[in-house]
Amino acid sequence: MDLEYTPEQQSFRAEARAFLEAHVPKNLPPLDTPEGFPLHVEWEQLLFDNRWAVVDWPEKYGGRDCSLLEWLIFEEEYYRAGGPQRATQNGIFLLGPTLLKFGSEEQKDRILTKMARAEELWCQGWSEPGAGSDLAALTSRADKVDGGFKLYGAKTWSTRGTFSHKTFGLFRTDPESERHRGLTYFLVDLQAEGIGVRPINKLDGDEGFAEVYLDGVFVPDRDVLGEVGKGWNVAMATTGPERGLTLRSPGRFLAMADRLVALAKDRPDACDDRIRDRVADHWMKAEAFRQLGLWTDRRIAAGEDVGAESSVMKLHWSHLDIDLHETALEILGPDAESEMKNGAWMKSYLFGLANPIWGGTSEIQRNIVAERILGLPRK
Amino acid sequence: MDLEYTPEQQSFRAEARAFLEAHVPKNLPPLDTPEGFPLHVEWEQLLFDNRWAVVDWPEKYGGRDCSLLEWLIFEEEYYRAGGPQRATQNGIFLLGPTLLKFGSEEQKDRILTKMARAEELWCQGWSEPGAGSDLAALTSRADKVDGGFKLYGAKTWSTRGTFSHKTFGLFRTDPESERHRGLTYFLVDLQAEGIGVRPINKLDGDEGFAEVYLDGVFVPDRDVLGEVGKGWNVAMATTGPERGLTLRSPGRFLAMADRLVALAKDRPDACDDRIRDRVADHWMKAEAFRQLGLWTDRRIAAGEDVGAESSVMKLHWSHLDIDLHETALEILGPDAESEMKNGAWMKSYLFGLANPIWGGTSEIQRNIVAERILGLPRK
Amino acid sequence: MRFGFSEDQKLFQATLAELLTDECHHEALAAAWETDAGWVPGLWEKLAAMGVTGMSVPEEHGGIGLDDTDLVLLLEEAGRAACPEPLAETVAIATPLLAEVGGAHADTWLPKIAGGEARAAIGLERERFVADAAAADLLILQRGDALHAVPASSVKTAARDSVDGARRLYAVEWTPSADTLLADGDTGHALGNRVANRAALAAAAQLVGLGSELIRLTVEYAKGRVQFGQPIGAFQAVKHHIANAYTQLELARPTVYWASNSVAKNTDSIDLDVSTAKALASDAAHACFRAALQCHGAIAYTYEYQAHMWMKRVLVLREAYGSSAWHRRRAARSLIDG
Amino acid sequence: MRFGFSEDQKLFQATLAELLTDECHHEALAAAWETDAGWVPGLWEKLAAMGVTGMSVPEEHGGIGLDDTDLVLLLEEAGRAACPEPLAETVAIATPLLAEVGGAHADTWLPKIAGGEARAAIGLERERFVADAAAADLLILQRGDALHAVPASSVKTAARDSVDGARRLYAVEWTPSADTLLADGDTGHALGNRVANRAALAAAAQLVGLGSELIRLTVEYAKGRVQFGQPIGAFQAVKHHIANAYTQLELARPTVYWASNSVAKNTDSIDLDVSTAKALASDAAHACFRAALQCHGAIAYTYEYQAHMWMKRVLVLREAYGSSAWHRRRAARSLIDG
Repeated sequence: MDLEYTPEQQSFRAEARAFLEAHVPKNLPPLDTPEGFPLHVEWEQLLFDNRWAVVDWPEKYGGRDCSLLEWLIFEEEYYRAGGPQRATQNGIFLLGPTLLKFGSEEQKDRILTKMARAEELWCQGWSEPGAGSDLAALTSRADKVDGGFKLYGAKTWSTRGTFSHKTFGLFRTDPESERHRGLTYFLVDLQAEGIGVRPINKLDGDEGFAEVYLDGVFVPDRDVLGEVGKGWNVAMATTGPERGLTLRSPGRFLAMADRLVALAKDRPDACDDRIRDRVADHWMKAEAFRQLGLWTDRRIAAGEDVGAESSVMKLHWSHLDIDLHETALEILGPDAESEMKNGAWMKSYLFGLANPIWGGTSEIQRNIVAERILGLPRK
Repeated sequence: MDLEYTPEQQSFRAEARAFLEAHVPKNLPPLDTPEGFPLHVEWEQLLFDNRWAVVDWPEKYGGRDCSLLEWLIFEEEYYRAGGPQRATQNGIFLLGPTLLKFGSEEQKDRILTKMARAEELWCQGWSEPGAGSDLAALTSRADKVDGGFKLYGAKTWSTRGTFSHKTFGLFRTDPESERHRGLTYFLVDLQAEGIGVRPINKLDGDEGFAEVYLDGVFVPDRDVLGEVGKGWNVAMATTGPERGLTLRSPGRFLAMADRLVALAKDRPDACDDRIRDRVADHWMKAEAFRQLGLWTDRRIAAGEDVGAESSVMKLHWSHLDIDLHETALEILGPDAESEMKNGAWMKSYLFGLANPIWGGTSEIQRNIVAERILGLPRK
Repeated sequence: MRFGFSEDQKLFQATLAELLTDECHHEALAAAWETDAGWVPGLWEKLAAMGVTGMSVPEEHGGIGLDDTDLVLLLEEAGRAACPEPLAETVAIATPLLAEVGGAHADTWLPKIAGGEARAAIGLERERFVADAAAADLLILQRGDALHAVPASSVKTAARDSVDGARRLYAVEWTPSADTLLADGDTGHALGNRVANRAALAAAAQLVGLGSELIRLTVEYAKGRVQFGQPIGAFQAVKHHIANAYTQLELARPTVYWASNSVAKNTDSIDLDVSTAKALASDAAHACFRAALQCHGAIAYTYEYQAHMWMKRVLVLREAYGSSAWHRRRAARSLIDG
Repeated sequence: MRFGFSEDQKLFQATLAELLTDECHHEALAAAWETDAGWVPGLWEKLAAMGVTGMSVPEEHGGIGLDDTDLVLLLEEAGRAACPEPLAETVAIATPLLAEVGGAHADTWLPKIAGGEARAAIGLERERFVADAAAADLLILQRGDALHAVPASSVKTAARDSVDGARRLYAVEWTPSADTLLADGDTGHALGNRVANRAALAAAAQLVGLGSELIRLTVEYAKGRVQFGQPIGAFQAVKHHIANAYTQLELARPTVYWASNSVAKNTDSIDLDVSTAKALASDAAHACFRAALQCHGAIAYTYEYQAHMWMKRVLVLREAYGSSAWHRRRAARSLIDG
């Protein structure tokens, strides 16, 4: 057990810190607003130009070939410096790793760099109005035509769909198939003919989601990811063992816990022993997630199968984040209600309330923990 | 809305208080021990002799024909005075009301008074080793013979079975039947030939349970309660709408909350704002249960169907009781561990930990609330 | 001892419920979010016509002269509809105070309130901003121990955001004067405590209504939404979320009714009873909010569906007039130190 | 940065696990409840033969001289087996202290500990009674800032009950003397804090083991127990209870390993790291205890089945050497006031 960072790791951290402290933009309007979005994209481009956008990607796509551990360090520094939410995140964290694993060289060359420098923004197209937790119930279909497919159906909860250029998702290519079979993973241009995009306001009032309608949208063969009919496997293997850490990095919650501690220091009169107990509890749980990240990094390095433990992590931070915000709201008392600006606790609370829903609800995660890790019977 | 007790109710309370303050025995050894049991029985007999054993029963069986409201008052006073756990409780609260509703005059005359004066002690015989939450899965059977039945099988978790004279429970009289059908409700003498009783130590080490084995035990026809083959209905209708209140009366938790407040007053140094917050929370929840009791009393009087709401009550007090004890243990700190005498918080905590299990687990209660009250689908 | 409501009280509740179903349905509420005042156009006049605005106004000032036990079921209905009108502030808080103080302010304002011509806003010391301060006619404002009745025309307001889109919050600038004074000194202090208790009770009653509606919506949704080949309401996890929230709510409910009597009669236990009601109702409504969001999934997280308006009302009312922590703190003082 | 254990460390853990499976199974444990010392006869000698008792004893005193990071997995195994021997007290608390202080006490006791001829009991100021005080050979006792090494022969003990039937608690009467003194003043204070941290860490490690075993037992039971025509482990409510407890436990686990390094190296963050570990492990093990009891139903509530022995050990260790609330209070001071 050696818990000192190496000189190389320390200098990587120092370099990241220096860049971020100098450049992180302050007081951006919310990402999911017409004012805020272009400013966030600008910031992504600055990150890319300085090779901080996708540190763990290959150099040829704008990355630094960093290890998972270095990525964890970068994330700590990013949120420590108050870096804004990543406009590119559904591309670089969800589709990016899948492309790196399943994409052809042509696809990777064509897509990844543009994705990383926020030139092409991607939104996910997983859920459908009738298929949420039960993703395999999806009914959107793709009919084979000459040189490609024609796509029909509706996708929903596409985060930042109204601001994105492209989407990715599963469509049923075998009309006879059921559930997980006969699905294909498509990359779809949102400018294509036959696309309709309708914004959906999320809890804080911003246009965070979109519903995407597809009425005979042509997608060329080259935009199939992986094999036709094997889309489910591609989607499930999306990110590999580090998914638990990359979905939301520990650094994000460490920074949040530090902000909470600062708030408590700032308002001692509002912090009785009960609040102090909770602040300490949340801070410890953020720190525990950091340590679990480093622990998991070594397990991955040792070749252990830690895939299902991403559910443990998601359960942990989903609820930690909400609890932490509820403590902050308690400290703020009647002041909280009127703080709806970006970065304010109330606004960020509303954002976090979606944690136990998106990316697999907490109920689904608990099933995964019980069935895949602990071996309890599925039915 | 009139929240003053009437002069009659006030004088009933005063009379009960005077008797209890003068006579409640202090520092009894635990009920479920050979030393403690006879002393508890002695107390029951004193209660009976003064007509305080079963205040809501008809006078001819030793009661006072009290209303539910007066019974609630009596219970408040009983626990306020520090009255010990009732040795007769599985008789007077579980079987008693069933007998009053379904029993023949002969059965009532023969059984109730002896039950109330602790001359005959009753334990329940519901669960079987293979039928706990799923009571309808029971397999113990009763074969018809001349003048009665012969009973075979095993019953378990019979509270105070080793100290009891009689038991009551369901047996399968129709061998072809399944689940809820073909069951009959029997009253069984534990001295009868063919009975075996094995004590089971509960969490605090006392012999709180027994397993009862029946190998051809003869039960005469007169000890069938209700109709042959209709035992499930008899058992389910056991106590009617007031069951939610009689299973555990609000007075019990009010007294417990007051004890907790006294403990907090006694140890101010151990009570920071977090503990004080919890003490207040528990006290409020006990008070809420008291108010819900009075509210429910009026709803019953108005003929409303409140049967399934006993599940709301059981969920409430089951967890309140445990939370309240955990707060007490926190106040006591390292002192708690070694307090294993009757009445000590640690001992009483271990006792309360069974709340979410017996009498229908909390999971079963939540199903009942969801399905019977809220109308969510059963399957 | 008779802890229940009369047939008349229940009838009035049912009548108001019907009006709100017709006039304050969720489309009307969504539209109110877009208005200047955050109110439903025409609704106040209908409430006045039904006698709601005059309920607590003494008969000599043109009202019906009923008390807090009569109001509590109506406030619960207002909560159930997430009704954005300042009903609690006007009928349950300002009116009883004016009636109790009497004098010129009562003579001026009470007939107007009974007639539906005046709405009140409330600004207690502990609250940071005043809801509806710009569109209300009368402001009840507290400074130190003094309570004042201030006409809207003599205050300056500056708008503030609120998480609840139907709630118009303002910072208020005002100058106390002999003309505006209702009470000060010991009387002001005692009345201030009573106003605070009334305000907390009114919030608690609305929270019970809000929680009930969130449970109802969630049950309906869980019965209809099919995933994995069955209604999601058949999954134990969904059932148990809802059952737990419902259990909390059903325990909070009687404490709110009980406290309405304590406030009406100004009993010795008023503080403890109101704190119990507000603490339990705040926590229960919040549990209903969380269960509703979780069991609906993404749809409740959007403006496509009405639940979010109820959830945001819960967020503001659970904090208003003392959070559950504040009320437990007050109760702890009375229980442990008292 | 390499946050993991070596192959040697894991091998030692596996070897100890095997010994405890053979020698400290639940029947042996139930029998230990009935013995005077509450120990498993012969087990200590086998631990000594395996080198466990000498693990932390410096080589010059006949041990292997390993540190807290080497011990932590062994303590976790001791917890998993609910092992009633004073392994933590002797190997993880008393030995490092004696080795650090050195001198005559170290010369006397360390070779005996390495050889399995001496067991230690620990009595810190904050604890009320001393476990194993009568049957241990050496007592490490604290008075104010001073730490003493007191031979069992010179103390008087009076037995006390414990909820844990394998735990022999005593009130201890003793007289500090120059002969027994290990350290006092600033040195004693600093060492006392280090001892308290080691003790809390040792309890945390055992709690992780206890929690793991309770989860394992519960999963096994839930797979086998059939009700309503299916294994109860197929019900979502049961699955989610266990999954929640497991999640807490898996978050506590790395904090215990991390804190073992902080204690071994006496890092700047030792207090915060140990408090994090003890608070999270206490709460997680308690969650495992509650889930185990609830998912087993009545059987876990009895002496017919082994779980109760694990549950009671959780109850005492979550309180020992600072409850989670105590440790959060310490952490809050360092985070907010520090």
